[in-house]
Amino acid sequence: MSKAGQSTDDFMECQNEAINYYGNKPGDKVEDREKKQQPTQRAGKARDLYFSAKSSTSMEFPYWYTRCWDELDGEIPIIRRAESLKAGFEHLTPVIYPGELLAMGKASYLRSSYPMPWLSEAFFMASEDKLYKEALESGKLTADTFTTVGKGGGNVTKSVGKVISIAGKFGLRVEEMPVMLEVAKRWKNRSVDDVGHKYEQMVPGYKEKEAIMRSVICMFDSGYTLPQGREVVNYYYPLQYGIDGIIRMCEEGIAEVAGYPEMDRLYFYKGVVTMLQGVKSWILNYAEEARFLASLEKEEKQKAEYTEMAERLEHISANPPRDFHDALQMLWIFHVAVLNEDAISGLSPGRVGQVLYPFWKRDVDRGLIDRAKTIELLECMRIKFTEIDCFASMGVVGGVLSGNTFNNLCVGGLNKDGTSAANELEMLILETGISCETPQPTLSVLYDEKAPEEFLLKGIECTKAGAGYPAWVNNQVAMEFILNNYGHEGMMMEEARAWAIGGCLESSPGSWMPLNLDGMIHWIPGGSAPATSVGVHFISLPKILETVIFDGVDMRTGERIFPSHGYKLETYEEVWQGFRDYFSRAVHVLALTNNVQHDAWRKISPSLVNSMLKPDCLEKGRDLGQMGARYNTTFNIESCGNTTLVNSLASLKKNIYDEKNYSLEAYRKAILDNFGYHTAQETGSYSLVDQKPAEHFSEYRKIHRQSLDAPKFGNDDPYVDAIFKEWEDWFCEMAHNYRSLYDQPMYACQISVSTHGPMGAVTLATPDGRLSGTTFSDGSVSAYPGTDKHGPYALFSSATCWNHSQSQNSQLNMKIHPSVVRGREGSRKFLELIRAYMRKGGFHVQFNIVDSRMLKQAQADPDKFRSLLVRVAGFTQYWVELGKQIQDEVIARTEYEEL
Amino acid sequence: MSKAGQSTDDFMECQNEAINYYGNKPGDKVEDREKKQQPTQRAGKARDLYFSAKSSTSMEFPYWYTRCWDELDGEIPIIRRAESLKAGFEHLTPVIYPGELLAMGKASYLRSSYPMPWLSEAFFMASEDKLYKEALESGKLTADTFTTVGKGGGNVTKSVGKVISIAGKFGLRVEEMPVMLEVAKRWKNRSVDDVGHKYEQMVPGYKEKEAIMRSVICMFDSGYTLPQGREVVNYYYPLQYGIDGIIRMCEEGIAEVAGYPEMDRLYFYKGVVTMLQGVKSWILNYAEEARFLASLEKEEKQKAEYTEMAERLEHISANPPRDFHDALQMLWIFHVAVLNEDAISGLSPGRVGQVLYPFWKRDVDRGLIDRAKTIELLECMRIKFTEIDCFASMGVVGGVLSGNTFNNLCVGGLNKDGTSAANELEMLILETGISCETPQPTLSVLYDEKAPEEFLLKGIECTKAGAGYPAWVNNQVAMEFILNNYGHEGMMMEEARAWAIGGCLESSPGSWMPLNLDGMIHWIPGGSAPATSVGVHFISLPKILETVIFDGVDMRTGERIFPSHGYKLETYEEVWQGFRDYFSRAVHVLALTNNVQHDAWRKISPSLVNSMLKPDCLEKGRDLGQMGARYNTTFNIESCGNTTLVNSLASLKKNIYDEKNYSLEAYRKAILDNFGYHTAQETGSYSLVDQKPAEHFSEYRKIHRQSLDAPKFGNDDPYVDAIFKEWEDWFCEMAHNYRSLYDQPMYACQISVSTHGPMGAVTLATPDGRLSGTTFSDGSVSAYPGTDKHGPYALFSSATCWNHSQSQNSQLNMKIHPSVVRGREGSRKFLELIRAYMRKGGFHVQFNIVDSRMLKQAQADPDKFRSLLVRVAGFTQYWVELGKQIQDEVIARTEYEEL
Amino acid sequence: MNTCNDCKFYLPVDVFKGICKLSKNDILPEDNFCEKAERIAKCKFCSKYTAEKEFLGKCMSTTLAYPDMIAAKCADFEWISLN
Amino acid sequence: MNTCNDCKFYLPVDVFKGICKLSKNDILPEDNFCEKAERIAKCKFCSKYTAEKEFLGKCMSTTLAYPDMIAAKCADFEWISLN
Repeated sequence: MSKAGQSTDDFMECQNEAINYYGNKPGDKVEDREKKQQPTQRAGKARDLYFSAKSSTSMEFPYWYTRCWDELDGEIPIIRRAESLKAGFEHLTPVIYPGELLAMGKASYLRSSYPMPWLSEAFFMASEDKLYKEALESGKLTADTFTTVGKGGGNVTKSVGKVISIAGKFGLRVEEMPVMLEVAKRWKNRSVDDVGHKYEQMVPGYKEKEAIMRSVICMFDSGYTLPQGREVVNYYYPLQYGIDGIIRMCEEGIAEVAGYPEMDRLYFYKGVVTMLQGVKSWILNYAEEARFLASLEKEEKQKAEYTEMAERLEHISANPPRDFHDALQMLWIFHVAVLNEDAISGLSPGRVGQVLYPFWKRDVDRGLIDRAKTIELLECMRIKFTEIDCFASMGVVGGVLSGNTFNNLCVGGLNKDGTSAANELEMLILETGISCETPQPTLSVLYDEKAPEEFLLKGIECTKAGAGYPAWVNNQVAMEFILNNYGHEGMMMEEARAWAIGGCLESSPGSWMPLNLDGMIHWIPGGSAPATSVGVHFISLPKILETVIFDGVDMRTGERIFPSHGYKLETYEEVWQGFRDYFSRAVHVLALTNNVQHDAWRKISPSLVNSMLKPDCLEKGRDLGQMGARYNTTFNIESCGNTTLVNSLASLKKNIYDEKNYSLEAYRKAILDNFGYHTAQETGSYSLVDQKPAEHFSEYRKIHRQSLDAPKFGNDDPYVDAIFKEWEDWFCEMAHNYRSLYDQPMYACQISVSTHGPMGAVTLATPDGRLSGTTFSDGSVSAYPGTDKHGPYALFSSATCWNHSQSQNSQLNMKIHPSVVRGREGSRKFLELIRAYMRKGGFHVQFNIVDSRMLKQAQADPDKFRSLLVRVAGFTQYWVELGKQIQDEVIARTEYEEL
Repeated sequence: MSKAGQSTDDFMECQNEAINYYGNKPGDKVEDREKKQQPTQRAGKARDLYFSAKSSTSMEFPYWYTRCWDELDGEIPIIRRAESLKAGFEHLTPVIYPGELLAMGKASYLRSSYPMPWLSEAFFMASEDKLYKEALESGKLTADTFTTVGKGGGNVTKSVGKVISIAGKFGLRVEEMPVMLEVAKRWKNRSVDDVGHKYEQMVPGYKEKEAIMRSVICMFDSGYTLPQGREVVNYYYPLQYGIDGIIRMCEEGIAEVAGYPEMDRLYFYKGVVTMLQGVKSWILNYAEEARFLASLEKEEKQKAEYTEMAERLEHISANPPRDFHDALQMLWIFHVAVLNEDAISGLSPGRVGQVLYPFWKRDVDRGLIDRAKTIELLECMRIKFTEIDCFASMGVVGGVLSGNTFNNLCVGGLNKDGTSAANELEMLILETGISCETPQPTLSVLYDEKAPEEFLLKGIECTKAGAGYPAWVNNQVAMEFILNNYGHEGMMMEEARAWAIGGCLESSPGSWMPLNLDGMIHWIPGGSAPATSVGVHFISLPKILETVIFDGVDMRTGERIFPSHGYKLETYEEVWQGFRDYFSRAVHVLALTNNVQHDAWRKISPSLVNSMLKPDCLEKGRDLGQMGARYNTTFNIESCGNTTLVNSLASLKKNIYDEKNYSLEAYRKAILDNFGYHTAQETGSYSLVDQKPAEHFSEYRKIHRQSLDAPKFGNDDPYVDAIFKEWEDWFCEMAHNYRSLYDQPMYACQISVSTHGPMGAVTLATPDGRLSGTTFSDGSVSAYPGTDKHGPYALFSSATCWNHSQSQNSQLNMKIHPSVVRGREGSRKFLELIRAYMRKGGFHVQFNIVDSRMLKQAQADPDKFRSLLVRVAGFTQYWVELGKQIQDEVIARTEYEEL
Repeated sequence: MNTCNDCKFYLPVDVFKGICKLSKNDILPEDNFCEKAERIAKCKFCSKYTAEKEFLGKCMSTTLAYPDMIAAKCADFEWISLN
Repeated sequence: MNTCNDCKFYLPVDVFKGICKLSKNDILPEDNFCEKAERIAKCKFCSKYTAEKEFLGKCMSTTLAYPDMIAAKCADFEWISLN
């Protein structure tokens, strides 16, 4: 058992060390969350139906899109695109589910999605054989297994019966599999992916980019994966003008621009008209279905509901909404319409409570709606948003998004005139976030000192309910970022107030739109830029440091990634310089290649629905890919593993250069030998506490211990916090040196989403003592699990050692034991905690109010926890639909048992 | 015989009146031109072969272009275009004819051309049945008829044997007819014509445009007919860098721009590389054929010539030229390469004698070339340019161009430093214009006071030879126009000197390019803008006046063209205002619709060859459709029938408003009744002297007489000249109010080319006494035939009553009897005549030195006059290849028998 | 024999199961037609569809199509004659 | 029977006539092969060409082609076996 003189005791001690350092040790008693409310009967039934429904993908839309596309070779590209979208929309078979008050969805299942091979078809081509094989074999499995809700939740984790599993998530009827492959084939050499790939190869240094991607220094390409999203929708035009009103605007535009310079405006306007004709047909097909259901219905109340739905849809297929219910239905239709035009994550409805407030207040004043009805509608809205699925490229859906779609709804913030924007409807939105827990729309409080206490306490109540939302976001810090970033495009203070979170945590600019109701102007906020998080996606900072230490080589694979940096690394400054060199090299080539991809995207697959919605596309006659939006400084550079990087730098500085405890060579060896531990891959677990020493662990015991003992971020320790600040100041500044496709400076974005799992998986041990294959620190200013030993306020001090308004965001995830915030006093204490962080200039903090032991139970027995929600890194997701790496990491996070 | 009291005498008298007023009455003795020289034996044989060759069209290029295009749906458009061009070039079968010193041509016949259905396929689609029927019937005709040279010269006027006649001009082998139709079909809805047509319909007032075209107020659309041409080629880059050098420049460009904003530069560079690869293959295929011919050849000298040709082609397929012969071959290759990328007329080689001078002078200095060899090469060049055929849309080739291709070569003008640019090589160019008379390249002397007398007299000698060239063009007036027109784009005086004529008579801007030979810089001129004559083509001024008189209705067809102008026409000012209103309306809608068509052109069929050649496309990384050229103010508005308009206005003013001889109603009646004459259509002749009075002619005799007696332009009569000047000042100014696709102001262009024939054909009698269906006045400042009764100097005074530099051009055609300029004294007198006009500010004058009786003979007996050349309106053409309308008009022109 | 997913009263919940619009019962797409079932317009019921291989065919001889696509909104749909 | 325009020594002047590269005589495309004539690569002599109707066929089963196109520069040309 023991080898090379190691005793079992040593082994156990070492194991305990790991546990102590690596995250959370559960206490004794499993404690549930405090607040439990139930949704209305209608929403409850709908949610039950949702729980029973599997992610289902279908070919209707892509078939018609492709069929039309093929017929229109030679057409002006944006018109070809518009006609294809129209063909897709008008052929979608309508499906209306029992009890729905809000109709319509992406396609013809409850949790519907479909592939968009015009973005990328490579996956299907590569999987052709596999899919045929599975189609053959799936039928042999017993069909009854499909009803089992379990690991994977609504995901179709394997092929069974007449259903093929795609990427372990989406179910496709076997009848549609051959046509899916045929349609995919037609996009070969024509998809955004293929065309972009052809030309990105012309960027000097392209081979280095390939190596960067293979080594997972960068997680994924930007241009064809999720070209839209991470932005805030703007619902103003349909709410104000209705579809026919917008068509009229476009027809006037056509008459104004036809034959004049900047002729592309002509095609844009014509394209919008064409697309809207498709959307109209789609709505009217649903209206027809509602009338059909009414004709079948015996039960009077239900019959009336179907009839009312049909009338509503018929009305808003042409006209602006008449009331709150109309407005909510209209908002939902256009939200889905945007989602149907592209692979999108993070399409945020934004400050919906403020957008809809004028409609709602007027209904209240007219006695047309009461609190109960409002709650019911808002709960229905939650279900609808939760039904959204995103069929993006595979690695993206799993590895980055964890299946989440990030439809962030913000409450709070300020009005155009600088007064608090929090309103009664937003209180009800928070209320239904509690009564009807679902992942979507996730909620964010735009925290401003001007917000009423009552409103903030409602937010606390909701956070305490444990679904992971609302996140708390600093309104003033974000406004400062927005003003800085968009000032050169004309952003002023007043308009900065219209900002909101787009997607997970991306600060996105907004505009105030003059909603005219009965002659009275209400200034409503709405998104005013395209996707604010495209460009250079997720760069693994610890992996870059690894290549610095090994002079450009990925030691996991032995492949050279960068040319030798030429430093002997004899000083800490050389390490830091080497890091900056490699990081800059990576950003340089990734920025260029992603620009090429985005150019392919805007040419092949330009946005029509979202462009139509965003000011000032209709005014300018330009789509989002032609800078039609009011603000266009929207390309960012995303980091992953900030804290792991900084802790590693601190350890190197301390142990090698300051105290000279070890040589760099010793560290190289320790890293290659994983400090004498088995790798996470070997142990089969990514849990930080589950790592196992190998037999020769004692050889590295001291260096590992001293690495773990080196100063760690999150403890208000100036030694490491100074390193953190130096990194942030440099990163946020250097990002501006890179230019987007639209010739705008890029900016830093610091959220990990789920990438710290897979990126950690391919990264060797790090000098901070983290072991090979385990996840990185989450978020961007979260402490590494278990290393923040001085309580939340010390963590806050560390996290705010730099100015967060330099960056699009920062991300702090905290796990709090339910007992700590229990009761009214707990709530006040909780609010004070958040206030303290905000006042220090923290940008964002979010919480899991959960007992880690419950998560452990849920991991062991997923069937019983189908509805358990947790917060990951900017999003809430069903526990059972998370990958194991991320589950392990959430369990391991430091759990605060006092504040 | 007589009716309504008209006697036969009256009839005869009236007939004589018409003859007196309408043009030229031939004298007694047919007199030939003075100078007759013979070409070298080589060129003579080549010209004989040319005379025997019929216009032949083939499908090789369009087949491969289309095949490649179809394979590349989804590719970036300009790359798709480049690949298709490449496929076309590399599959052209090489044909080398006996005795050629300069190889290569458009396609695989001597007089080769091919359809470009990507521009417009509608003609083929519409003619499908007819073509099949002719294919069936052609075989029944005896095959020997095809050898008959006659009416039509090299035109294939009817289907015979295995040859189908297309549009009475082009012969196509029956074997290629089905594939021509199949290929054409594939362009339906994808051609520039179809796509442009789809979107031009969105211009408000489009229906008015349709009516304008149906009434032939405008002759033809701009965007898909001849999208390029009327411009000066720039041969600098291949001469300086060679093909491989340009490829290297593009590859450097790619590395510089890939991934950066303005990404379209990437595709442009890549497209140029691709296109050049096709051009290289095309050249090397010819080299291979030359080697093949050498291998077959027994005769040593000829064998050596083939081998030398092969070596030359192999060399310049990669490298810059080594000597004058190389340079001339290179120039020719790129000239043809441009012609092969688009439907083009008027692609002018420009100041070739100055471009090639450094190469030639170096060869002379090195003793590598002598006068005889130079003459031989320049004559070969003339044959090559004459072989060019243009397969454009049918109405264009016949009705506008008379089959001409307008490859204008300019001599004279100024150097970069303001000294005279006339050189010895240009003397030889003029010399070979005499010794080897061919329509192409037509010659223009850029007349400047600084030009040496010897040079000008060589020009006179050439003009006297009677081939109609050189035209005489005012260098200073043109420079003034160029400076005015391009000043806002940075044109300075020095660069204005680099201008030349593009096409028939279109002043086009140039640039000075630094040709480095053996370390010495020679500043050579070259074209520096895209097509300078696109936009609003040929507006029939007399037809517009007709609609003014009839309040918006085309009385020939009864169709309303414009809404009522609302004037009672009680004053002359109202007539003039009504004219300006309708003219402006027409220009407005035509400018817009043509802009739409050009947008389709630049999207579907962007220029690669010509773009590569034009500065600063390679520097900017943009093609001509993206304003890659240094100058882009190139859209014009073209008039037709200026003098007919002005004479008509003068007659109305005099007879109705000043002297009140007649009411407007009386004129309306006279016009509708054609002053009591049969129409030209009825008489079957468009000759002005052949019109026949109808039986009721006496009813209109007086009004017709007074119309004919009204003041006529060309006699230095202030009454009518003031009207002319008012029209010109207004037209040249109003043109600037319209904007091109590229957001640049438009300008006036005043050349009739051949449009005064067909436009006259659909215009009723005009108030000046011109009869229905007869041609208008030619050029723009020519007198109406027979009406200039006070000699050439009076004509010059009238013609220069306005400032010609306000307009891109003016055009004065004169016919001079050979006897008048005979001998050295005649030459001096002739030069003085031209000088007088230039000094008055006349922009252009050109001459037919011909006895009209010879033209009459030639009309009757075309076989004997296969080689007879005449000047029409800015171009020289074989008499036998002209349409009858134009032949009649040239015969009728006033023939000066003294100066 | 037609199955529930060929029926105009079939409301799909996901790829595995659906609801009968008439009975409101949970049903499977593979269940056989009941007596009230009516065919929904699908390519395989269209006279312009020709089958080529399993789950693939042509629409109007030229265009890719597949038998189980619902064609209720297809302008060219035409019921095959019953036989 | 092949005619002169199927010959590698045929130089077309126009659609009606040509010159023999060997004899330098004027010839007609319809003249029959002489004893020195050799076929030039044309689609109709290519194994990848299939005729469909008069003057039209397919290249490699899928692509429009026509029998009399000279294929000397076609990368895919392959002589039909003589028979």
